[in-house]
Amino acid sequence: MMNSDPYGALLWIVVGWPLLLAIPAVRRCLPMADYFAILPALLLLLLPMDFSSTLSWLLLGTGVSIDGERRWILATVVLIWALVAMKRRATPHTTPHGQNTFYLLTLAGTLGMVMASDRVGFFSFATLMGYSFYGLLLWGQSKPLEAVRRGARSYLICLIIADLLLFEALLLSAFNPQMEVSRLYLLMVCGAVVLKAGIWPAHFWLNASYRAASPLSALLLVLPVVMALFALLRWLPLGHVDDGVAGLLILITAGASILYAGWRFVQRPVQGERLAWLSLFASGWVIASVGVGLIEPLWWLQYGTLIYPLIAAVAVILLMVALLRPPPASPSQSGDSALWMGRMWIGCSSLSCKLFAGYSLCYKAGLQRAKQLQNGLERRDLIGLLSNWRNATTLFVLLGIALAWLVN
Amino acid sequence: MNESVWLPLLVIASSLIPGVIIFALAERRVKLRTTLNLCGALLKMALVGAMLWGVYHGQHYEVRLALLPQLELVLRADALSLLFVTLSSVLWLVTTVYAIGYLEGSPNRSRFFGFFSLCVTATVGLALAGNLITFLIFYELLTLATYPLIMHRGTEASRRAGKIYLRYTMAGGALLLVAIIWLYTLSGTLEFTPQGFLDGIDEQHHPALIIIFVLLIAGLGVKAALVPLHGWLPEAMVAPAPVSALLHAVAVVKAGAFGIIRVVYDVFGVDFATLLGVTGPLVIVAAITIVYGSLRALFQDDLKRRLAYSTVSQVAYITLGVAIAGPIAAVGGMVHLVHQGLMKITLFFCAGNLAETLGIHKVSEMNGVGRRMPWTMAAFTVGVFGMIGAPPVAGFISKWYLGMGALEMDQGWLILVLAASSLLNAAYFLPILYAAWFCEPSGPWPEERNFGRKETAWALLLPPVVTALLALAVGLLALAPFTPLAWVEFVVQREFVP
Amino acid sequence: MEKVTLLIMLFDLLLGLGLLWLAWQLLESRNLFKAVVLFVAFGLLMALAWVRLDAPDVALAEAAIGAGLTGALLMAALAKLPSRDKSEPLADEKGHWLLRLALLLVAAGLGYVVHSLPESAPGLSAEIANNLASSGVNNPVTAVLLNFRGYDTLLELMVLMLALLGVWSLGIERSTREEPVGPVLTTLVQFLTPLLILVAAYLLWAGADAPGGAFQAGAVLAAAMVLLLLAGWPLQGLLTGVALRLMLVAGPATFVALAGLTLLDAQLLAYPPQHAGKLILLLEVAATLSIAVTLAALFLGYRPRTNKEPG
Amino acid sequence: MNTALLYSLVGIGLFSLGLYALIVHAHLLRKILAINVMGSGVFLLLIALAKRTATPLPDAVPHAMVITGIVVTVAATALALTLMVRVAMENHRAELSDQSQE
Amino acid sequence: MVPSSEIPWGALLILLPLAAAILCFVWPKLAVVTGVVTMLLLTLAVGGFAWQLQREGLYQHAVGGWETPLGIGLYGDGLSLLMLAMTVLVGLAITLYARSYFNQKQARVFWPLWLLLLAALNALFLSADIFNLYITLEMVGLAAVALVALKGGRDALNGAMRYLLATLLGSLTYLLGVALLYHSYGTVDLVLLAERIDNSPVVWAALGLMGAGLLLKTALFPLHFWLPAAHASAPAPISALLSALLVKASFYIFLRLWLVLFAPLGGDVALLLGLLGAVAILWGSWQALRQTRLKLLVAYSTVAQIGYLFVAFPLAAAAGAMLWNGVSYLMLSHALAKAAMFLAAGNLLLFGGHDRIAELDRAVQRLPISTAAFALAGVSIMGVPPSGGFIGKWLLLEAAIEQGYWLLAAVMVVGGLLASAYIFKVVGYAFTRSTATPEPQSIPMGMEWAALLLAIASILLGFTAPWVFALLGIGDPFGGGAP
Repeated sequence: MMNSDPYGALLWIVVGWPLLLAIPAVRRCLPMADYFAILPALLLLLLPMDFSSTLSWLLLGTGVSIDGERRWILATVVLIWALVAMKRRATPHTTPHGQNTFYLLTLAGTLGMVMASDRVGFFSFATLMGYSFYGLLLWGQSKPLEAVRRGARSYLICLIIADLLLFEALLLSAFNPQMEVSRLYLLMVCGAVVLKAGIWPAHFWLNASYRAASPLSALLLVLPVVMALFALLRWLPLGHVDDGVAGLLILITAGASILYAGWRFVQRPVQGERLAWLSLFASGWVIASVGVGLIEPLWWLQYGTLIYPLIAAVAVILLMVALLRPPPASPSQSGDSALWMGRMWIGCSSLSCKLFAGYSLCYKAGLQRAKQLQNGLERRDLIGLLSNWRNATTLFVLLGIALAWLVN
Repeated sequence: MNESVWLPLLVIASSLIPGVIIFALAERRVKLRTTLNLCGALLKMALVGAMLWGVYHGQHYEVRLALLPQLELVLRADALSLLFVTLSSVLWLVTTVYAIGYLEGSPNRSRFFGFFSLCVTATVGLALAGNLITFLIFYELLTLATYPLIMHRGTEASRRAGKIYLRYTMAGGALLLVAIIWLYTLSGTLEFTPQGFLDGIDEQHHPALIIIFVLLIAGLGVKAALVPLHGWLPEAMVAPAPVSALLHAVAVVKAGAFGIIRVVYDVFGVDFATLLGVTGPLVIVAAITIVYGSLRALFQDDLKRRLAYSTVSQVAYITLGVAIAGPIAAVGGMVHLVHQGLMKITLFFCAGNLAETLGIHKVSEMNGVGRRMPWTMAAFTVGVFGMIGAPPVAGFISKWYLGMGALEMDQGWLILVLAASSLLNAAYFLPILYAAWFCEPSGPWPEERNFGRKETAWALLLPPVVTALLALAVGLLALAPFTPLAWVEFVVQREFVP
Repeated sequence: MEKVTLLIMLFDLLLGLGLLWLAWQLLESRNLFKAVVLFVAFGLLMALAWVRLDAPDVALAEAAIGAGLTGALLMAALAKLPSRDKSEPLADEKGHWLLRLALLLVAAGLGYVVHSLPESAPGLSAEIANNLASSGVNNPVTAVLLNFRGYDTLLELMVLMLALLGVWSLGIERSTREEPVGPVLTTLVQFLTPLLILVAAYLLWAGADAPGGAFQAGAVLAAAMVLLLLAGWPLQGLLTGVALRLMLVAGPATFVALAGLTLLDAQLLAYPPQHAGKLILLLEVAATLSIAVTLAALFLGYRPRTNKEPG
Repeated sequence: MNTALLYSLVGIGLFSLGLYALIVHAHLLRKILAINVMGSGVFLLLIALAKRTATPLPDAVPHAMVITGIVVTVAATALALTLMVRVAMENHRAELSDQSQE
Repeated sequence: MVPSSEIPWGALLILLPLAAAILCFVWPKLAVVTGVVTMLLLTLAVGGFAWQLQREGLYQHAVGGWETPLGIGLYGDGLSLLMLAMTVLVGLAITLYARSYFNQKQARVFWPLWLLLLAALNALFLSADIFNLYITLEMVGLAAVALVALKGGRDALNGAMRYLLATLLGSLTYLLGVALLYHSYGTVDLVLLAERIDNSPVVWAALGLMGAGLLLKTALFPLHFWLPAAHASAPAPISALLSALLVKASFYIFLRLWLVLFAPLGGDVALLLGLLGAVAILWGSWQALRQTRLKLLVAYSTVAQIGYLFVAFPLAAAAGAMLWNGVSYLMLSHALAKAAMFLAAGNLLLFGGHDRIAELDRAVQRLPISTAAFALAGVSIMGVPPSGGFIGKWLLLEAAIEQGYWLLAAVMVVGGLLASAYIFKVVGYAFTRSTATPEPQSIPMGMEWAALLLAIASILLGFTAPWVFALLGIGDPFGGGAP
C-alpha cells in the first residue's frame, strides 16, 4: 500500500492536481488555473532527495517516483508549461472553453509519464497525454484550418499505431521479462517512438503541424517530441543489451533523418517549417546516441546519464528559436504534397495485391479484386474504394497474411 | 441451513413476482409500477450482495425441485454464477431507471415492464442453473420473454425483426435440446461439476462427444452471436433502446457466452475439451467473429447497428478467452463478461439518449453533438475508450489478460487478432468522437426536445454516467478486493486447481 | 346326408345369394326411391335370415326397426330433399378397379379368418344357462339384454335420446300435409292402430319367456304412431312440452334411478334376485314407452312446439 | 360348409359391398344406405357364428349385442338423415362440398 | 374385492352426468345451473376416485354383480385416472366458457348433449369390455356430431356430415373386430382376452380392423381428412372439446388394446405406426403453416400433435414404462393446451368478427388475456421448456436417441420448429396493426379466463411430472402387458 512518508502523497498530488483542475466546474472557481497547475511540480523540483510511492490496487499496481534523471525532464516540462502559460496570458483573445480542459489533461498526462515508475502506468499516462494533445492541436486556434485538421488526423493515426505497438511490447515484457532484450521488443518500442516523435519515416505529422502552427502551438509541439524520446529511454534496457543489428538499424534511421532534416533546412523553407526540421535534426541526434548505446552497451553505461541533460538542452534550444522567431500569426495555407502516409499506403497495397493476387485462394476473384483495387487507385478515392466492405475484408486478409508471414 | 435454500429462490422471485403483478396492472398506474420495479431491483441487489458475502465465506446455496424422475431443477449459487447474477442485477436496476425515463408517455408500458422483469428472471435463473436441463429451461424462457420486447413497437419492421430473431433462436434451442438429451443418454447425469463430468466416458464415444460439443456450441453460439449465427442481433436493434441496451448488449448475448463458459468448464472440463481437440476450432471461430464483427461495424451508418456489430465482436472475446483454455485467458474472458457489459450498456444508453432527445439515429447526423449534450457524450467517450482498450477504462484490463493468456498458451497469432480488433475498434469509434466533439452541427437537430437547462431528462442522463463511472472505476481499481477481476480470479482458481 | 339337410342347405344358399344380390342392386340402383324400396325388402330378407339362424328376438327387432322404421325415415328424408336430385345419375366408374381389388382382398382375408375359426364354440351359452335362474326372466336374450349386460342397454337408451336431441337441434319445422287424407287410409289406420297396440302389449308381456321384449314392443308401438302421423292425426299438436319430454325420458330415467338405488349397497345395477323379474318388467314397460315415443319423434323430424312458445 | 360359415361369408360380403358403395358414391343418401348394409353385414356375422354352440339354443350374448346394434344404427341413421337434409339445403345438392368456404 | 362401505366413485362418475343430462333435457331452464353443478360434482368424484385408487390400488368392479366373462367389468388404473382428470379439467373450462357462449335456444340442446358426452367419456375411460367400448364410442361420436352441427352454417354442417360418416365407418369396422375376437376367444373382457390371446390369424385380422377403425377416429395421417373441417367449423367450446378429448378417447382405446392384446405381435406394425406418426407431424405442421385462418391452423396443429403420440410406438419395445409416461403426459398437456388455443381462437373470432390471421389487428393490446392464453398454450404445443409439452417431448426424444432412431428424433425436433413457426406467425400478427378494423364485440371475462387458466395449467404441468407419474403408475398400466 502507499508507504507512510508524506512525500509519497506529494507525488500523487503533482499528478492529481492538474487532473482535478481539468474538470471545467472546478476550474471555474479558480482564476489563474494554468499557473496553479504547475505549482506542485515546481515544489517537487526544489526538494533534493529522491522518493517513490506505489499503490498496489491502482490499475494492476502502478506507482510514481522521482530521481535524478527524471528531474531533468521534469524541469523541461515545467519550463515549457511556464512559457506556454505566459504566452497564453499574452495573447489577448479568449481561448475557447474546451481548450483549457485539453491543456490541463495534457499536462497531467505528461507529469504522469515523467513520474510513472512502471511501464503500465507510463503507458496509461502516455495515452492520456497523446489523445488530449490531439484535442489541444485541434482546438489550438479558434477555427482550426484544413491543414491543421489534416496534420492532427495524421498525428492521431500515428498515435493509435504507436499505442498499439507499445501495448504489444508491454504485453511481451510483462509476460516474461527476458523478452525485453529480444529484437522484436526493441523494434516495436523504437517504431512506436519514431511514430510518436515524428522521426524521419513518420515525420509528416510534425511537419504539417509546425507549418500550420500558431506561435502558441509551436511551443507546445516540443512536448510530444521530448516525451517520446524520454519514453525511449524508459522502455529500452539500455546498457544491458548489445543487439548490434537493431542498434545499426536505429543508427541508420537516425542518420537518414538528420541528413534529410539538414537538407530541407538548408533549402530555406517557409518560416514555420524551419522549426520542424530543427526538431527533427535534434531528435535525430538523440536517437543516434541511443543506437550507439545499443551497439556498445559499455559506452552507454559510462555516458548514458548524459542523455537526459542533452534532451533538456534540445528542448530549450527549440523553445528559444520558437520564441525569438515565431512563425507568422496567421499560418500559411501552403498545400503541401498530398498525405505522404496515404501515398505510401496505396503504393504498398498495390504492390501486395500484385504480388499476392497470383497466389490468392480463389484466383479469379483475387484478380477481379486486384483489378478493382487497381482502377480504384487510379481514381485516387481511397476512402470510396474501402467503403465497399468486401474489398476492405480482402485487403485486410491480404495484409494479415503478409504480417503473419513477416512475424514468424 | 434453511436460508441456503430460500435465498436463490428469493433472488428469482424478486423479479418474477413484481413482473407478474405488473402484467396485471392497468396502464395508468404509473407510480405503483415504478415503485414495484425499483424495489424489486433493489431487493434483488441486496439479496445478491448477501449471497456474494455468503459464497465468499464458503456458504453453500442450493435448491432442488424434482422435474423428471432422474432429473431435477437445480438452482445453485457458485462463484461463476454469482459473477453473472451480480452483473445482471446491477444493470437491471440501472436499465429500469433508464426505461422509466425513456418510455415516459408511450403506450402499453405494463406489458413492457412485465416482460422486462421476466427476462431478468430468466437471465438470473440461467446464471444460477445447477445442471444443463435447468439451464435449457431458463435459456428458452429468455427467448420467449425477449420476443415480445422486440415486437413492443408493433410496427412491420419489428415483426420482421422478431421473425428473424425467432428463426435463429428457435433453431438454436432445438440443437441445444438434442445435444443435451444425447449427452444425458451417454453420461447419465447433467450436473455442473467443476472439472466436468465427461472424462469417465470410454473411448468409442469420443466422436459422439465431439458432435455433441459442436451442437452445444452452435445452440449457444446463436445467442452468443458467433459469426454464422449472428444475423439476428443487428436486426433486433429495431427494439426500443432499453431493450437493446440490457438485453441485446448484456442479458441475451451474455447468456450465450455464459453458456459456452459453463459447457467448456463445467460440462466437458478444460483438459478433456483440449484432449478432444475441440478448443482449437472454437478459438478460430471466435477470432473470425472478432474481426468480422468489427469489419462490418466499420460500414454501418446507423449508430445502433454499428454498436450491435461491435457487440458481436466484443462478445467473441469471451469465447476466445474460454477457448484458449489457459487460466489467465479464462480470467480475461470472464472479466470481459462484466467489463463489456458495463461499457456496451453505456454506449447503448447514450445512443438511446441521442435518439430520444435529438432524434439522431445515424452516425452522419452526429456532428457537434458534444457541445449540445456534453455529459452524454462524455460517458460515450469513456465507453469508446473502454472498447478500444485504452488503459484507464475496463476494456484495457480484459485485453491485457487475454493477450497474456494467448502468450501463455503460445498462440502468438491471437495477439495479432487482438491488435487488429483494437485497430478496427478505433477505426469505427473514433470518427464518431471526432464528429461529436470537433465538428460544428450541420443544421438543426431532427426532432429536438429540450429539457430547459439540463441536456435531457435526469432519468435518461444518470444511468449512462453511472455505468461510465463504473466502467472507469472497474478499470482503474482493477486489483482492489471487491472488483470483478478479483472475483474472477477467485472463480478461476477453483476451476483450474485440480 | 338326408334330403332335408340338403334342402335346408339349398335354402340357405339361396337366401345368402339373394341377400348379396339385393344389397348390390340396392346400392347401385339409379333411382333413389327404388333404392329405398329395395332397402325395405332387404330388411325383410334379413329378418328371414335371423329366423333361420334361430334368433327370433333379433328377427322381430329387424323387421320392426330395421325394415319398417328405417324405411319410413328414409322415405321421409327423400321427400324433404330438394326435388332436383331425386333420381341422381350414378357416378361414372372411373378408376375404381383398384378399390374393388383391395376390398376383394379384404373380404377374402376375412373369409379365410372366419374359415379358420373352430367348427363349434360354446361361447357364453353355458354361463347364461346356469345363471338364467337368478336373472328373473327365462328368455336368455332378455336376460342378457336387461340383466347380465344391463349396463349396455342403459347406454343404448342414452344413444337414442342423444339422436333425438341431435335431430331436434337440426330438424326444421315442416308444415303438415295439406291435401286431405284418402278414405282408404283412414279406415286402414282405424283398423290397424288398435291391432298394433295389442301386438305391442303382447310382445312386451311375452318378452320375459318367449322372444319379444322392450325394443320390439317399442318399435311396433312406434309403427302405430307413424301410421297415425301419416294419416294426418295432429299427434305433434297433442304431445308437446314437458309431457312429451317426460315420456321420452321415462325409460332412461327409470334405468338410471334403478342404477342409483342398486348403487346404495355399492354394487352397480345388481338387482336382488328375488324380485329381479318384477324390476325387469318395470324397466321393460318404461323402455317400451320411451322407445316408441322417441322413434316416432325421430320420424317427425323436428321438435313439436307448444302453442305458447314462439318460433 | 355349415350354415354358420355360409352366413358369415354372406355377412362379410355385405360388409365389403357396403364399404365399396360408401367410398364410391357421392350422394349422401346412398352413403347412409351403404352404412346400414355394412351394419347388417356385421350383425349377420355375429349371429351366424353364435350358431356354433353344441346345444340347439344359440349363444344369446351376440343376439343381445345385435339388438343393441340395430337400435344404435337406427338412431345414427335418423341423425344422419336429418343432417343430410340440412346439408342438401345448404349445398343445394345432397353431396358434400369438398373445400370449406373461404 | 368390492370396496367395503366406500363411496363407489367409479359408478358415480358415470351415473351423475347421465342423471344430470336427463334433468337438463326435461327442464331446459335449469340447464345451465345443472351443467355447472354437475361439473363441480364430477371434479369432486374424480378427486375421490384418485384418493381411492391411491389407497386401494386397482379399481375393478363387475357391473350387475355378474362376474366376467358374462357381465361387464369396470376397470380403473393410473392411465384411466389420468384420462378422467384430463376430461374434468377441460370440462371445467368448457363449462365456464359455454355458460356465456350459447344463446338460450342453443343452450337448451348444448347442455344435455354435453353432459351425455361427459358420461360417455367417463364410461369409456372406466370400461374394460370391448363391446361396451363400441357403444361408448358410438355415443361419443353421435354427441360430437350433434354438437358440431349445433350452430348450423355451411362449413359446420359439411364438417359434421363428413365427421359422422367417418365415425360410423370407424365404429362398424371396430365392431367387426370385436365380433371376431368374441367368437374366437368367447369373451369381450380385456382382462380375460389378455390371458387367452395367442398369435392366430384372427388376432391379426382383429388388430387390422379395430386398429383401422380407431385410427380413423383418432385421425392419424392418412385417415385425418375429416378432422380439419369438423374441428375448425364447430363452435369454439366444441372444437376445443373435440381436439382435446375426443381424439384422445379413441387413442386411449387403441393404446389399451395395444398394451394388452397386440403388443407381442406388433414388431413391424409398430414401425408402420411410427412412420405414419412422423409423416403426420411433418404434413400437419406444414399444412398449419400454410393456413390463413386461425381455427384451421389450430385444427391442422392437432393433426400434427397426434403424430407425436404415434411416433412412440416403434420405441416402445425397448424403452421401459417411462416412454408411455411420456406419451400420456404429452396427451394431457396437449389436451389442455389445445383446448386453451381453441377457446382463445374462439374469443378472437368473436371479437374481430373473422379469424383471418393477417388481420389480427393489435390483438395483444385489445384482447390481452386471450392472446396471452394462445401464446402460453402455443409454448406447450411447441414443447419449449417450461411447459408440460417439453417434458413429454424430452422423454420421447430421450428414448429415440437412446435407441438410435435418428430419423424419429429429427422429425420430432423439426416438428417442434415448425410448430414454433406457425404459432409465432399468429403471435407476430397479433402485435401489428391491420387496415380493416371492424367494430369489435366485447368478450365476457369468464370466456377469456377459461382459456387463460387452461393455458397456465398446461405450463404448470412442466413442474408436476413426478407426482403425475406416481399417480399414473397405479395398477401398472404400462407394466408387463397384463393390466
